[in-house]
Amino acid sequence: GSPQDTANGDANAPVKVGLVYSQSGALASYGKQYIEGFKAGLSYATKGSNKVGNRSVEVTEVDDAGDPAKAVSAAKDLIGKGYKILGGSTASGVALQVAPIAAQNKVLFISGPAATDAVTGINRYTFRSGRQSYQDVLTAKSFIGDAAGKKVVVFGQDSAFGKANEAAVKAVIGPAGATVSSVLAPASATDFTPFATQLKSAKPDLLFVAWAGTTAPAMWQTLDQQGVLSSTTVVTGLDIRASWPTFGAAGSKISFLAHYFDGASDNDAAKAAKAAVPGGTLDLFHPDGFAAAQMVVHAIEQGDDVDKMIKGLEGWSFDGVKGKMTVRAEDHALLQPMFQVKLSGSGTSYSTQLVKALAPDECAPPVASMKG
Amino acid sequence: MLAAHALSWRIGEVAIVDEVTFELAAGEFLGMIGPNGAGKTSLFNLITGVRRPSGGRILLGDRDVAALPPYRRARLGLGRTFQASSVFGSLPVRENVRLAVQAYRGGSMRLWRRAAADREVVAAADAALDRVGLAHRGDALAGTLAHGEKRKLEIALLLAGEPRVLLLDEPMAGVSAEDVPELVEVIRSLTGAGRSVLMVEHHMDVILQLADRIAVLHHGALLACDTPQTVMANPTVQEAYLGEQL
Amino acid sequence: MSTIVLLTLTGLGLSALYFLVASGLSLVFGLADVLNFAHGLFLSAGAYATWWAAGHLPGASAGGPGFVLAVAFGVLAGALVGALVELVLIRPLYARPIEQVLVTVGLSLAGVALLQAAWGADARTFPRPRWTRGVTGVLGANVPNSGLLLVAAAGVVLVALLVFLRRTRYGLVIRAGVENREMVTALGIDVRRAFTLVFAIGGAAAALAGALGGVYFGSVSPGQGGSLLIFAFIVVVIGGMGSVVGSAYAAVAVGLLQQFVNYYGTAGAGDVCVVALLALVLLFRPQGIAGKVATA
Amino acid sequence: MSDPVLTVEDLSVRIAGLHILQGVSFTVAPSGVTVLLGRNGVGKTTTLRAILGLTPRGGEVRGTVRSGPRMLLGQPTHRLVRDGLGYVPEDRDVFAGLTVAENLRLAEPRGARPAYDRVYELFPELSRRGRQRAGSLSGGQQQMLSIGRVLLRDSRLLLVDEPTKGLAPKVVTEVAEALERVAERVPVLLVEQNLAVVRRLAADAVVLAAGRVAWTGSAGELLREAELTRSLLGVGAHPTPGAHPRADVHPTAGAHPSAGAEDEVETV
Amino acid sequence: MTEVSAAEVSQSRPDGPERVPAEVPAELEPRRPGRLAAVRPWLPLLALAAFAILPYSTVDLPGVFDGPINAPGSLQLLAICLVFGGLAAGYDLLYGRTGLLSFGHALYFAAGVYGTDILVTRAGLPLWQAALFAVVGGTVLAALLGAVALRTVGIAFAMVTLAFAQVGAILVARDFGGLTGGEEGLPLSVSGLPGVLVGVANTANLYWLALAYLVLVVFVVHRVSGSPTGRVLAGLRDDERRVAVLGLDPYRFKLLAFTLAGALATAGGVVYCLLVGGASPHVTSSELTLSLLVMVVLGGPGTRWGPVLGGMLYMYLDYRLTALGRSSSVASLPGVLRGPLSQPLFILGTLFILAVYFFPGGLAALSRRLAPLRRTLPPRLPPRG
Ligand SMILES: Nc1ncnc2c1ncn2[C@@H]1O[C@H](COP(=O)(O)OP(=O)(O)OP(=O)(O)O)[C@@H](O)[C@H]1O
Ligand SMILES: Nc1ncnc2c1ncn2[C@@H]1O[C@H](COP(=O)(O)OP(=O)(O)OP(=O)(O)O)[C@@H](O)[C@H]1O
Ligand SMILES: [Mg+2]
Ligand SMILES: [Mg+2]
Repeated sequence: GSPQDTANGDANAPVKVGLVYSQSGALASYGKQYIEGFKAGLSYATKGSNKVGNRSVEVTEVDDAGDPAKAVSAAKDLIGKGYKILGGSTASGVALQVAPIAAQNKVLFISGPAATDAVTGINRYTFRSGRQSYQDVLTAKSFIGDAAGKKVVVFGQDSAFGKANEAAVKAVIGPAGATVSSVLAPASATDFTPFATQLKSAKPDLLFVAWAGTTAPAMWQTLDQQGVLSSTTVVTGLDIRASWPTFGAAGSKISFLAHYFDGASDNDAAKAAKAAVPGGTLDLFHPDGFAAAQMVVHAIEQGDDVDKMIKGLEGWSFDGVKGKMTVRAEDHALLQPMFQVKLSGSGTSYSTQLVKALAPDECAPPVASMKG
Repeated sequence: MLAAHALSWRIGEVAIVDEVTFELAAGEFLGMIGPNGAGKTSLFNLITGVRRPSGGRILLGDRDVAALPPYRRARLGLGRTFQASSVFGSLPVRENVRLAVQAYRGGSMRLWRRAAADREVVAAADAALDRVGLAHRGDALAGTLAHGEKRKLEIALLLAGEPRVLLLDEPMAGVSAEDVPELVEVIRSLTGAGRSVLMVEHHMDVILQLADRIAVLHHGALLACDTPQTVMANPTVQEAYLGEQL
Repeated sequence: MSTIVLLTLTGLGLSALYFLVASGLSLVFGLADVLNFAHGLFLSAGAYATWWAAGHLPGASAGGPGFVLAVAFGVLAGALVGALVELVLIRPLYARPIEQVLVTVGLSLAGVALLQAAWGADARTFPRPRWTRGVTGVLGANVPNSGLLLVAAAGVVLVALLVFLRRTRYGLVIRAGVENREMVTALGIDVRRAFTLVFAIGGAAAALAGALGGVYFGSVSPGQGGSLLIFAFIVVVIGGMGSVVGSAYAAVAVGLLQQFVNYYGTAGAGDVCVVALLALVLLFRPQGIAGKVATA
Repeated sequence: MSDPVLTVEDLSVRIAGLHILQGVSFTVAPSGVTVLLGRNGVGKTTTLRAILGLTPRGGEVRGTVRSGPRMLLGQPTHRLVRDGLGYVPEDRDVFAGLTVAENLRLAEPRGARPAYDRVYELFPELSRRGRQRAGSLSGGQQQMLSIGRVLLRDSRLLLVDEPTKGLAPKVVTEVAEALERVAERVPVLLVEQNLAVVRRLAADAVVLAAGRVAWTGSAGELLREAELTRSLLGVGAHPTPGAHPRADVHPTAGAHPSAGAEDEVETV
Repeated sequence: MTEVSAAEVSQSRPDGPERVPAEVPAELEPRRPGRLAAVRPWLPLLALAAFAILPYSTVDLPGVFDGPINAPGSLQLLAICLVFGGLAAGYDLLYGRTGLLSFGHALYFAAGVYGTDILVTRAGLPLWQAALFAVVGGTVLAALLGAVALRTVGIAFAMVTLAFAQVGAILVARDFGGLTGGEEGLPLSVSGLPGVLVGVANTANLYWLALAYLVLVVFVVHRVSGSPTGRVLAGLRDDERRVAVLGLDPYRFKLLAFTLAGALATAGGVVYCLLVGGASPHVTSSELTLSLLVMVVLGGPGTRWGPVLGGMLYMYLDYRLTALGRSSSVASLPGVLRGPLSQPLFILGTLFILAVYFFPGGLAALSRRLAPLRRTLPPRLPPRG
């Protein structure tokens, strides 16, 4: 028989949701937070029943090991088995390649922690449950107040991630009257002295650092040793808790923008999440999973028709772990609060202090056109 | 056919091959003897292009080949035996010879033809194997042959190429006593039809049977190059090479 | 001026790191004839052992002289892993060189995964004595002390290896064993021991690189060894396989080239230049700078 | 007759599915030279290597090899050598990348004085070429080095595989003389194709044919009886005038052509 | 020139008598008579037919696939296995047949993947044109880089190819002109594709495409290995200098093999790009080349079916082991075991080591190694009476 005749509109049939994310590989710890958040969120949104109406929600998890090819195969497998709702994508590359599959086969796809701006507006079947780079950059901009006449330098990896941040800064801070330049280092660089020297001689008013990966500690240490951190305002995104000690002495000299950290919010959702996740401490990507589950439940409530799910999600506002979140109808961007933070402490114990929470519209990305 | 003019090979100050000049006429069989370390193998290496000479000329026919890579020289009709381990060890004996035949006859750059279907190559290879008495070992992997058998295979490879000039570096080495006369005949049959042979051999019997002239290499230089009788009578040769008889 | 000094000295620090990784690799490669893809694993093993020791070993600590003990523990662990790998995996395959390489490939895959299973995929902060976190002023440049430490360590390792290979009987046995292991045993020498020793030394050198690299990077992660390995390979090939001195020259060339091109050229050009250097060297001197097998 | 220094009983070797030795038994006398003869490929080298524990991987060795009460099979090669077994391999196997001096140094016995004077007296060439890489030696020079290095150590038995292969007549004589002097002190099991050398050195002979022992007895007798020589060794089977590999044909020094000194060993 | 070239150095390494002779190319070996002699020539065709009708089979193999064989997920997995089977067979032309150890073969595969993707997605070409240009481009690239790299031999050659592939990886990661999408990769735009290749419902078509690719590679490799040129390649694998002395230029033949293998890999890249609907930098990684080597060795270098089997098995495990890591049987193990077993790469690496150990010659040699065992077993019909 044909593989696609499995799902029918039975009002009591379970709803199958497939999550394709990184259980192994480089982003495994992001994936772990995501799934913990998802489970907490599902329980919260269904009031502990894991049911929408009479229909139970069956979640299938598949590991993509960070490899888009594996994710695509998994997505095809799930779609073939009649799944109408997919979620996950820890890595940007995975999100970008699964999104077209979702559109081709007309299923709903709710992208996870992948931060790439390109997912926003990629097609009408794709939504996101996390933040995007633009929102990071807008938060960074909030550190300098009036940007006019200021000199902003972006330091990032010479990679899609670094370049996306560079582009976002140019698009967001540039028009506000600042001059933006950038220093990009190869992702494989092991010594950062040349770059630190360049940054120092550039004398920026704001240095925005977009760095991910295992070389971050060496990079921060070098910036500190060469006196970059003490000569200007340095802003960067706050990563997961486990990475905090890697900032070392540099940590207290950096202004952080945060997608999320434990204690950034204190609403019902946050409390529920905190109670549900193992260890009782929330981290960077718990809210993404939580929001994904909320969106999934909301979608299911619209019925079996994917078009109706899309209609129902577009423009929908809800209270997530971070606070009020809104799915922007035009491009499916997820508008959400962002945070300014200070990191203090030493050795292995660090703590964060919330400096300022930015309202969702203060860091709303420019509207992208819907591509497909 | 083959000629060397003032051919030299130096390593630093030392001349391993020292201004060697000789000529090998068409159809001639030149034996070469000399103490261990005299430079015989080195001379072969120069002639076949494995090494670059420090000076001198090498003429094949009337063409100076000193600057050509080994395979070009081989194509011009220069064949050589190597030590036993330089057969294609992981290929069956038969394939070894077929490869040599095919290399000689051309048509190796044919990707889309069935090699085994080329009857001429197969027949020529079988004939060459037969000639050295290895036909019964055709299916064995060349690498598993005993020392003496590899020697014979070497010669079969050479025969396959039907070269005009043959360089044999101690072809009898390791061949068991019984097979020596047979192999001598094979080598004898290589000459004629205008083919020339230059053979290094420590075994005087074989040299004396086969060679028209004998060249004696000593400390890299040509000590003598003459008829066997004259050379054997040369006191320096006696003293430096033959020594006292067992 | 101070920029040049800074780039040169930090470049040398990088070179020293490359050399530490490459020296063990080159030794094993040149002498035991095994292209050891698991070398990165040795490195990570050393780094994790040091990291573990600084936290758990009595007497060892992150600061002061206790740290020396932690590093010593790491180096010992590296040597042990190297010796074990030789004993268990390489030795039974000694007549099958390609298979030896393959086993190390398998090991590099499995080993990294094992480290990941044990300590997670994320980077861990590495314990660092206070001094190594500071900088020393040289002609107006702030040179990181960890880089200077690497240079010193590399110098010591270079001299020690040379003495070992050129002056000891073991060195001789190893060089001979590479060529014809059977014949060495036929001379009454237990060649297997010498090969285990080479792997142990290679493992120790890699572990030292891992420990000091941890100090230099400030963190340790399972994949760290692997990412350094590719440059180490390049250094080994440029330097001439099996030549420790060659590796030293090549490491200096690669480190400085990378550092200066990264500063004066566009980012990432440093890596491309290094590969270009490799291609050039191989085309014009296929045996590498000091290239002769088994010449120490 | 005194006890043999080596007893081989029912030695069978199987390599890659081939039954190369099929129950070989012989003894080596406690003094003088015992020669192992046979055509190409009968398994002479295989026998020596089996005694030394050098049978290739996957090869299967059965039988017993004893020296007095000591069982030799199954012991690691290096232990056998330290206990007094010296080996000169067929293809010389000098360490091409090492210098001559280093090659010798490697063979020095531990805990005993190496007998350099003995070696240099036999092969003065070696003392002159100490710094040359062994791979660049000519074939004959390599053979000298290969023999020289086992003499550095005092052995109880030498296993020597075709030592005169590829040597100039003059050197063949020298090597034969050297071996003769060595044999005065140490028993030698010699594989040799050169019948002149055999005649000069050997007391006892063992002839292999098709993986079995075809004949054992006195070497002199073997070579004296033309019929025996012909049937066992095939020598003279095809009487080609002048091709008789016989020692007394002038001016032959070697009765048998011998294997080549090979440029391939050389690596510069 | 008194310097010795690396070629001579590497060849002069004494191969002790212990060297295990490499596999004889099946094509050059005489046919062995046997019980199956009459059927044997038809076996590949039977297998092909069986594979071709798989998409019509609803058989469920629990544990082997999640769901029936004709489910899109199963077909997708099978198709990926087929592509890598073909890729490994093509790589074996270099490694197993010619003895060239290239560590940069992934580059040509990646050229196929990215070439097709960029031409379709960025340049808007129709698929057939994009595929054609990609294959031609990949072939030319292989010819050019091969021409340089083949000036070296042995490990140096392996390193130069690795370095070239590394430059390829750097170029892809740097995302010049936004062509490749850097580490995020480039999803394939489906607007330029024929409808039959789009959508999960059409996975069977992609499967057949992959099967066709595998058949093509096996056929080409088989044909070439059995040709006069193949004979020369086999000779090169043994002793390059000896080939030169026979009067053949080794360089030309090696370059031919390198270019041909590169072309086959590029074609594989085209199919793979369609199969996974895009390109990601995973395909440029040196790990991919290493795993190609693993596949070939796992299967049996220089044999006709070994590399194919090796490639398929490797990819199958690579995909399925992620599932094993989460299975309940693993989850119930004590922590010491659970940690490693939940890492697919750990299992794969360990399996590979074990395979190298216990199955030298790879899967292809398995039946031969089992032969003595079979002989010792009593025949099924004891001739008693
Ligand atoms: N690369 C080299 N470096 C130094 N000396 C060398 C080199 N190659 C050869 N020799 C020396 O040159 C001399 C000639 O060597 P060659 O191999 O040509 O001798 P041969 O006449 O073939 O001897 P044999 O009869 O023993 O084979 C020898 O003394 C050898 O040591
Ligand atoms: N590793 C191996 N694999 C397969 N066959 C082998 C192997 N080693 C030796 N043989 C076979 O064993 C037989 C005996 O070989 P061996 O070298 O012992 O002969 P030999 O008497 O020393 O001959 P020669 O006089 O040529 O040196 C030969 O037929 C050879 O092909
Ligand atoms: Mg010679
Ligand atoms: Mg022998």
